[in-house]
Amino acid sequence: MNSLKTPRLLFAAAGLYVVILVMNLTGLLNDYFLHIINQSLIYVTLTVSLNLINGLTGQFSLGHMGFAAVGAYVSGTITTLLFNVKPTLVNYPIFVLALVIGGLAAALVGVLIGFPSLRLKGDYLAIVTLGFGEIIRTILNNISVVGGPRGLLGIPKFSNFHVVFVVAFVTLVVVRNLAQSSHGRAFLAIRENELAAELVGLNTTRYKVMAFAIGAFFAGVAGGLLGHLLQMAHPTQFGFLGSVLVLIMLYAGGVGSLTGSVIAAFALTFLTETLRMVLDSLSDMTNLPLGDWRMVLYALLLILIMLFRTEGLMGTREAKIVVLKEDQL
Amino acid sequence: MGSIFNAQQIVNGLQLGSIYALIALGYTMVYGIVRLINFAHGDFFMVGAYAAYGAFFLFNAFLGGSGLPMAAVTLIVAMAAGSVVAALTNRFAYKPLRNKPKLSSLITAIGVSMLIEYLFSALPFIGASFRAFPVLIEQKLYKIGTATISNYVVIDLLVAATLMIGLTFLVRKTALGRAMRAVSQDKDAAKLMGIDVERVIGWTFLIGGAFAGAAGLLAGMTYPRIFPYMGILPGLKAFIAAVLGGIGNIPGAMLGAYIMGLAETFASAFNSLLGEGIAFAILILVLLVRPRGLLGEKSADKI
Amino acid sequence: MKRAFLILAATLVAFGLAGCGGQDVIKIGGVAPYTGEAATFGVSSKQGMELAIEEWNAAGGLLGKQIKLVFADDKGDPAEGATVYTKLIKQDEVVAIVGTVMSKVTLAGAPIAQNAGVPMISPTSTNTKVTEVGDYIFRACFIDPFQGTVGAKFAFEDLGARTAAAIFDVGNDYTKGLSEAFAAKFTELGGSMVAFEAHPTGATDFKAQLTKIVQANPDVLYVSDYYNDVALIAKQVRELGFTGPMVGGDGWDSPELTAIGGDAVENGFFTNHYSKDDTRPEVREFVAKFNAKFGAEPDALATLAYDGMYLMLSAIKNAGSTDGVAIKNSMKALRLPVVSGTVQFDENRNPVKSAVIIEIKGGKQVYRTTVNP
Amino acid sequence: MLSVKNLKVAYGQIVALKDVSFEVPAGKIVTLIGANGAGKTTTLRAVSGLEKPVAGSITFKGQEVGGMDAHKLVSLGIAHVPEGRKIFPTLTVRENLELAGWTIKDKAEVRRRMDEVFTFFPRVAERVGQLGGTLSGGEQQMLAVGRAIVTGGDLLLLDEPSMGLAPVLVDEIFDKIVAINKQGTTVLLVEQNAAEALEIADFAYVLETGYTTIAGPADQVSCDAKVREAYLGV
Amino acid sequence: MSALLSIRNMTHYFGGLKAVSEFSYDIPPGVIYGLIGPNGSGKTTTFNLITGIYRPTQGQVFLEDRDITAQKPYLIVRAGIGRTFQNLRIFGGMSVLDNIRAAKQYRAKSWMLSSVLRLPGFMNEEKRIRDESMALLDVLHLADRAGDLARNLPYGALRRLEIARALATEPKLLLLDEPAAGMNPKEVQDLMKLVQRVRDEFKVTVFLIEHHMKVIMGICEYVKVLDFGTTIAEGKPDDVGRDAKVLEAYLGKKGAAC
Repeated sequence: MNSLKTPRLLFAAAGLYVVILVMNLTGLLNDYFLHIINQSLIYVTLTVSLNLINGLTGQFSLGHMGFAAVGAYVSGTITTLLFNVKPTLVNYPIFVLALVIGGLAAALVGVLIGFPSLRLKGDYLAIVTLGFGEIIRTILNNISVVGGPRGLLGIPKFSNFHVVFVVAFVTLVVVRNLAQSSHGRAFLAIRENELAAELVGLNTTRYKVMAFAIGAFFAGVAGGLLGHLLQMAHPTQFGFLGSVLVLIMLYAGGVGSLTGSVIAAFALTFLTETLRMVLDSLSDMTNLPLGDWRMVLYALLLILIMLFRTEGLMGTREAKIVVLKEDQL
Repeated sequence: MGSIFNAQQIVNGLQLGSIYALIALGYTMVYGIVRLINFAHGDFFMVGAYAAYGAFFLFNAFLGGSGLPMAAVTLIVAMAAGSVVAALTNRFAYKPLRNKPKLSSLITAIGVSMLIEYLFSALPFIGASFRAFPVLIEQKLYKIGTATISNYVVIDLLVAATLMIGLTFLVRKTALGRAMRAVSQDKDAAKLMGIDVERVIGWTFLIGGAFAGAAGLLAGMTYPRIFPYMGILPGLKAFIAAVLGGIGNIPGAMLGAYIMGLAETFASAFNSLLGEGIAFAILILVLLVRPRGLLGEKSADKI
Repeated sequence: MKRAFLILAATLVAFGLAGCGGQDVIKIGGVAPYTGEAATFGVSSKQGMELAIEEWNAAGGLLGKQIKLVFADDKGDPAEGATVYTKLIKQDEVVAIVGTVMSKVTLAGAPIAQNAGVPMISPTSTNTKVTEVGDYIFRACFIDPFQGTVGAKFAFEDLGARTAAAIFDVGNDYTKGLSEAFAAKFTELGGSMVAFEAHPTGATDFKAQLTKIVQANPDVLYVSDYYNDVALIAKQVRELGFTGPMVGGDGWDSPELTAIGGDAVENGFFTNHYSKDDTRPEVREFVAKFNAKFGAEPDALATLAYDGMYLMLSAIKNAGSTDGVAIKNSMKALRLPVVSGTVQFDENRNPVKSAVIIEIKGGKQVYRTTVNP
Repeated sequence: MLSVKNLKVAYGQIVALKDVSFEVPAGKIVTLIGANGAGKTTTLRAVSGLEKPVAGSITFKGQEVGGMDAHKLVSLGIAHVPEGRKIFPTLTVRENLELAGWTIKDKAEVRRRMDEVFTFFPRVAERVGQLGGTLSGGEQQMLAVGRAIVTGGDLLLLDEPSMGLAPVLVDEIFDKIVAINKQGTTVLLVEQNAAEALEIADFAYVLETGYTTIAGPADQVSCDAKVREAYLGV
Repeated sequence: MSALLSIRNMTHYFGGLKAVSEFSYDIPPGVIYGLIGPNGSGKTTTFNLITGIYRPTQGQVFLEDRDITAQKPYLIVRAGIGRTFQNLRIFGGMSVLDNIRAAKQYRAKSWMLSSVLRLPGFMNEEKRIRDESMALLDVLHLADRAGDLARNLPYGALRRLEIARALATEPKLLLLDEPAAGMNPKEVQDLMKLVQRVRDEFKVTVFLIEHHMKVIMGICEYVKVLDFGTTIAEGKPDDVGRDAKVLEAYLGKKGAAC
């Protein structure tokens, strides 16, 4: 239990949490800023969980948002139903339980999607995961109990900075602890050379499916958080473009680097908003419709990152704080 | 209510498949030669449609006229526009990353796709709104048996077939085609034959872009509504078609595209609520049985 | 690390920068999808809002101050919608919001406005749930069931149809809602639905479904899509040999409908808020001004966004204050002739207004009849 | 004709060639021998432009060519038969040969050279319509050399032409190499089959893990005790 | 039967090409067994057939009389066969130590959850794996590079690392695919000693593919010579070294005479 003696990551996270909270309470950071932070944190959860599948285990997945959809719908349905029966039935423990159930449901789907990964590699796997994501969307569109194309509405608002922060932190710690353990080395070995991994006695099938299941679990929880933040879930939110955004964050941060995932989730979420503010201000000053060019700049910046920092912002490096020392093992 | 597999539905599926095929070919050629899923390829299709649109009004203003000659001129412009954008993309976004990990190019491709879409959407003279594509050729309908066929169907099928035959000829019979096949099989060996691999890659993008541009014109004519995001969905479908056929394989892309067109048509006719889902399910099943697509070859991994 | 700090600093400056701005203007938030696949609707909506504000500012502004539209792009995405609603309310401190277009996005934004006590009106979100979010939430359009019901009555009674088919976008609650309401009413009236087909969002080829529909040989086809899809559906269904009438909803209202659809949309009818032939001054002025400013006829989205803005500004004016509660109450009490009819809100903050049926004839929208709710 | 000095080549972090120097005089056969992984293939790849040297110089006909693109070196006169032959498997034998004439403007000249190949390797002529991938190992090797003949050039680089071939075929290939050399083409031969290579070479260099260690006339090298022990196992 | 590994009538086709043809042989426990033959003579294919990467067209493989033909590779490894590769297949993006630990993972008993929670049982096991791995690296002279990324190691060290990794799976039979490839004479000498030491210390049987005559002759107790998928000679190294067919196939006619 040495790790508990020097939980640097925990201290850092707690510090960040307190700083943000204090800044918000004293009005230094308004709720808009806090909202962007919440959103970033949900993306941290999504990106870190995708990192387990894609970055650490090397299984290219284009359907990560599909897992989030399952989580959002399952947990959202649970809380909404209870809420409709009697609002007081829903409290934080129930909400957390619903999130976990949503995550487990997503994990189950993750196992299903993990199986093709046994036979398919690279681009072929990507296309199948993409297909799965789209199938999930089609199914959601057709289940009227969860609103069909109207979306699942009236989800009680339970997500807030505290929950979102804790979930992002837990996801990071779990994936980090897993990555820096004997099991993590099995994931990495599969990424590095699947055949060799098999030939050091690793049941690669089991590990690949596990990677999908665990990654999907946290994506499902993230989806649940998003649903309880927006108070709704809609099939279109979880389509291909959503999955692509998470993938972009993963690669912009550096595949395999958890630090990179965290940084990129924040950086890209803030980038869209910063561009919005800057361009709006400039438009006001110049009277030109510069706001229209926001996403053009965003795309351009993304391309430039990939051209000039091909390995992503962090490459495969980790911040010291994320690395467990050998004696902490 | 007749069976879903009737003549009309087959015609519908073939028409859809023809447009997918033209896009899928570019995907597959580029993949075959640089192993890159060019996510921006669907946007070349969109650019082609807009170029044809612009060309029509430009030529109409200066020269007047419509009908076949005009259609031919716009076809050339659409193909040229698709080519140019594809070549520029290759030169400035993909070439610098050629020897870098493949997935960084993929993310760049996504960025390029976003850039083209948002750029078109932001440009004041293009804008995000739907535009009505002009009538290049008057529509005529022919009744054959129980099916109704419009001359657009005939044009779509013919143009697609002509281009596909042309491409097959180019790839099979010309020096450039030989070089393209050689480069896709072994870049080093191709270099040792004195082939400038980068130039061949450039040509591949040009040709792939031209095909997407042509598809853009056909789609504009057949479904006369264009907008900057029109390439996303057909691009995705065509990509899937290419994978279905075995990505990197030219006949495979054509086969995949027609299967995709027909599958979508029959699936929609069978149960329109689940139509898309069924098409994806078919794709997944096919890939599970044939992990490298229908005509894809198993690459012999040296161990 | 240094670089990260610089970036952070730049971000903070940017946020600070945008927060500044004098209090000599009244800020109204405007939200619509300006990029992304629904961008075309956002463009129209923004035009409508801009025109209304320009008119008011030219006429001396509001409460003695100029009005400033703080527009934000929601990309047609609920998450983005929640972000921009928060931004408008917390960062820009707007007094009211007009927006947004798609119900799914409005539903993510409305709770934020409700909690903050900022009144908002959605021009075009037809989902019944939108205004159920709370008493600060209004809308300027019909709710889903109404138009479908009116369409069915018209098809059964005026067109004499006894069999009908419907096609809708499986991923769009507006079109699905209209079609379902149509089907329900049409069957209730004694007609029968011979086909009820869906198509995926963003499809361009509808022939598989339309072939099925044509083979079922309905008297009338109900097409609840937006104009761009309607035009393509019309072209394709005519190509497949269907000659009967088509009926739809206010999504049809756009000059592009006939531009794209050509002859195919003839013998088409749709329910709308008003007719451009209407001689009411609100309509005549609006159409003329819109044409002058943007060089095109307004579509339904532009009209409703214009009306939404107009209603909101009028409510603020009547309230004589920018206080949320006052505006909300003033809004509830409003009874105002605007372009889409004389609007008055019911207890659910939905507008009570009559619908008109428009016919497409000779490439023009022609007034056919008025249906009261 | 070719002079390589202090050549250093690295694949990412791994340095494959540390310090390689050798000379190939015009008209001669020079062989580089060494174990698997010694850097023989990398040396040839650097000479033909497939790898960019980190340091050192490669001069061909008095011109510095280190780092030049491979396709340009073909026009300058370097023909490289790569390891494993690298026949284009889905191209026919004819197409494989036609491709080799890529840099030659005069197509009649290409046909002339192809005929030359057909007379030189009658087996290749028999297989002209077949796909490259369906040829046997020996036939592929002949085709690969045939392609180099069509490419033309004054310097022929051969990478393990004997690999995987039956002894009879090995002899045949080596005879052909000698014949090509007799017609005036300089040959740089890389072989694991040191015995055969030393048999036909004029000069030999021994490559050990990225360094050229032993050099000299082939018969001298082949009688070097260390070489015999290390590579011939006797 | 006393053989550790028995191969019975093994035949394998690639497309139409016969890569391995009706092999049958036994490897007794404790020996260093060598398989030589020119490139392309089917040596690596044999290894791939033994380790379950390829499914033989015909024939069987027994490990200690247990039929392991065409089992999943990881099960074959668990049954007691470890191997190295001709073209190195190192986990390049992982540290040297992690390469070894990954190979020890399949024997670990901790659940994923206990590794996430870092429970004492997991920590103890991690420590044990780490200690064992370090000990192994020590034997292979790699301990000082334990923390380095494997891909940054020099070539000779990578070869050793792969052997270490194979040993980490605690095999009864160790398959070495051209371990001396790319090594200089000094390294080859060291390797030969290493292989013998490994056999003695780890009590493994070694089955070795080599190109290098010297390695085969120097350390193998039994040699089998392949050419074009068939065996042309076998026996004690000295006998094989004098076999005319071997000299011709392997050294060439003239080479034999020099």
